[in-house]
Amino acid sequence: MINKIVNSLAEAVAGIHDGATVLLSGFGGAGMPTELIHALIDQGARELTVVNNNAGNGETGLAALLKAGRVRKMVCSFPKSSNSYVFEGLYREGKVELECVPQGTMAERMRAAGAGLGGFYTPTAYGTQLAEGKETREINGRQYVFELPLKGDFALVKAERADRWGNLIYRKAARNFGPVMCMAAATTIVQVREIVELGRLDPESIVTPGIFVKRVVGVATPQLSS
Amino acid sequence: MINKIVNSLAEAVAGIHDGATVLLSGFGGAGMPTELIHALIDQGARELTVVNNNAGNGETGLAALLKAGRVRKMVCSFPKSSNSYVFEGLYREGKVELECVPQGTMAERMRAAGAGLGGFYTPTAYGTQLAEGKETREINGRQYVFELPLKGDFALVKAERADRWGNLIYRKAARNFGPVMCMAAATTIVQVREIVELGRLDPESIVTPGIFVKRVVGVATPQLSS
Amino acid sequence: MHRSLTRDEIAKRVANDIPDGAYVNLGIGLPVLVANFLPSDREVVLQSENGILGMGPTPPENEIDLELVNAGKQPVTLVTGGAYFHHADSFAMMRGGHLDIAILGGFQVSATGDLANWSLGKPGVAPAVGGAMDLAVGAKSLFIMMEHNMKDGGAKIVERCTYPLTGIGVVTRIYTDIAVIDVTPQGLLVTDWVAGMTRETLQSRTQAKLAFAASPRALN
Amino acid sequence: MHRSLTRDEIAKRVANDIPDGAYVNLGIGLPVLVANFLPSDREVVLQSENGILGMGPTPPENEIDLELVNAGKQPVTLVTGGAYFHHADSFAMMRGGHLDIAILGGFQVSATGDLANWSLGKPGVAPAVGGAMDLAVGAKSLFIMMEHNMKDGGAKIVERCTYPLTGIGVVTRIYTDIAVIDVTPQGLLVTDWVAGMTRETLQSRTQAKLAFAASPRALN
Repeated sequence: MINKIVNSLAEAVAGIHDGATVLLSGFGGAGMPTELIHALIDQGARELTVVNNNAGNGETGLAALLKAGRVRKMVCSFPKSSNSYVFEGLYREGKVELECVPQGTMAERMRAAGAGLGGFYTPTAYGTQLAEGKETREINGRQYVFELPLKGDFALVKAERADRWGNLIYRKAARNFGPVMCMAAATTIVQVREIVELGRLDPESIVTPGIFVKRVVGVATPQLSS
Repeated sequence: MINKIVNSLAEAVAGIHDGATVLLSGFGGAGMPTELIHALIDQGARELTVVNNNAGNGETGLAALLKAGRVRKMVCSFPKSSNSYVFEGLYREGKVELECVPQGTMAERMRAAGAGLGGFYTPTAYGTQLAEGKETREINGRQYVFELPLKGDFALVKAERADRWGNLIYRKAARNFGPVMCMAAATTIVQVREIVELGRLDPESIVTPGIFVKRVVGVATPQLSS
Repeated sequence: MHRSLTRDEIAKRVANDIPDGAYVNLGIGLPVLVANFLPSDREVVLQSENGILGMGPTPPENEIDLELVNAGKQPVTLVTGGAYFHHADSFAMMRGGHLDIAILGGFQVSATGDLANWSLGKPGVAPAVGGAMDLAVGAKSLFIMMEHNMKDGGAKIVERCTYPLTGIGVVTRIYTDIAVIDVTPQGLLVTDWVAGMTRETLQSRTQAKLAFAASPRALN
Repeated sequence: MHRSLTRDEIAKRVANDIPDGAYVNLGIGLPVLVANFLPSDREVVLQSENGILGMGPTPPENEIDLELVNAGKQPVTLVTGGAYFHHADSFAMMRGGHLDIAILGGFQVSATGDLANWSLGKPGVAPAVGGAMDLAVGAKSLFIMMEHNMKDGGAKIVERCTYPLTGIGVVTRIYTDIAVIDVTPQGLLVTDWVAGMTRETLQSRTQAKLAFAASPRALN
């Protein structure tokens, strides 16, 4: 019998190794897996490469992971927010590396990883600083930049509802990076507000089929962090 | 006011020009836009390049379009079926050209067109006849084939339900190529079993947002062809 | 003497140029104001990069949902007919040319439509681009809304951008507090300007060379 | 003397090798039979290339739905927990290494795991590949089910394929009517064979060189 439900956050994040690449869903606060991130802090993995659209805010969630000194490198499109002082401080002191990737390229690189592609050409960032040193190519008269897949060892994702097969639905704009990150990681770990019986999710409306999910943990009243 | 609903099949297929590339949804019979194809036959466009997973069956739908001599070239993954004699006869006589594309590469090439990518590397077909003459590249120790986007001038798609903005949902495995074809064509034309009031489709469950759709026509009891 | 448009007046003018049925993405900052001035007899569908098509106005305080925010992470709503989707689909929509118009703020626009709007190139500051480069290359038309000049009076419409680029040759039209300028293959063409301004004054406030439409419209 | 397994017996053996919880794609032809023999105490999730995860058995005649078909366009059902998705997502699933096992028929398999199963290379016949090449490169394990020999007795397990290739070095294991053979970096390794067959007979029916496990299991 397939049962991806685990009983604790600790069990959910077990096995995340030092040096792992960890994809974190969320756009600002919407879709941030706060409890999984805090469990990861307790779990203790170090030297992480973390992929998230932003670079934390305040001192909970991703900012707490950064503050705890667990992150060697951030991959994000917009490491600025109203209170991103934890990241900014570490960045100024040279304690965390940053790879700034245009947001659509970041999403597409993860999709490419999930879809088994070797790379792709995008027009985004051609001729800009963010494409410096990258291979370019003219295709049908337009200039493109070559981008490689961005694969995670783990993904920590927040969704709304799951069943024991790991089928997921999301809620409103909290969907954002969740579905591509589920595809792009070797081990995808999901926190959901509600776990439902198999068959309760409409097969026409499942956004992430269970094949992309390894572990599910219920967090009924998640905390907001961004 | 946005109103993409047109009142007749003739209006739906108006403007398809000779020499156009036309994407046809469907996998066998499931998702085939039979009535739109028959309207295209009546409309009269010639020298078409048609993209469909298969190459018609019996003498209705795509087979009828082929039989009417309107197709210069088929792009498909599997131009064989129990009764694909119309295509086979034309192919033997050299009256229709065939580009055989692995099914996943075909879907991905259309997605790339819809997503504005210049091309991508896929491991599929590396070292086979279907990659002969194509650029290859080793990426992280694996061999890939370079593929270009596949863009349609028009897509004829069958879906289940639409609203006046062109938001779509599909039904069961009739979804197949519909969503990627909607993205990949300059003008996407959709036949649906049912047209509903704006707001009746669940925003969490819309599969194709209306931005990818130009015209919608209702066909309450579609005919099966494949 | 001439007067300059307020930020709201620029937004209103841009809003008036958006046709019924257009799919539009409004960037963070000045462009967001455009939503307040869309004529009520037009249906304009707003896209938000974080997976929303059919974005509606700010909700009342008691209806705020932190899982329904815009690109600037501010609470918004969904209009009737709207839809949610994931990030890869959202940027496919942007990059794939499906948006009719993207409207962004700008630091500089060049005579050939290059845009600089994401970085001042200050050393030591972490680069942060968000979705700006994807929008710049993707939309069918790219409108830039900005003050015509920097606070110190320096030109923002220039022969060549000196700030780090967002995209090359991507700008369609520039809306400022004193003029509307089309980027054409022949260069920059002023189509509208505020009453009472001379060509010389407008050119003097613009580093790039301007051409003028035969009969420029009044901007107000 | 030895006997050969029937098609159903091959399918039953393959089914027994599929672990609980596996995500599996069954190719057209012989592999489809595997679905009939999956042990009832295991949950195995079947994927169909046309956008189904959790494909169930053929429905009774009065419940046939022509919008719910498998890769061979035959009517199927959806099991509890199943989901529908579009073609790009379906092939992302296949190509991206998310399937545990793909099971395909074969014309030829080489000593190094090359597969030929889509074309006999006859001139004048339209090429038709379907999803075979995507499955061949994508799944974590690729099982080939086929008769050990051609009808005329010719070998199908060969040093090098002579038919057009489906994929290079892609096959994990071969199931035939007389043996189960692993493709290993050292070459082909027989792990199971039918009782009463000698190594010499098995080798004589196989063009590629075979090695034998220390104690091969009985295949029945």
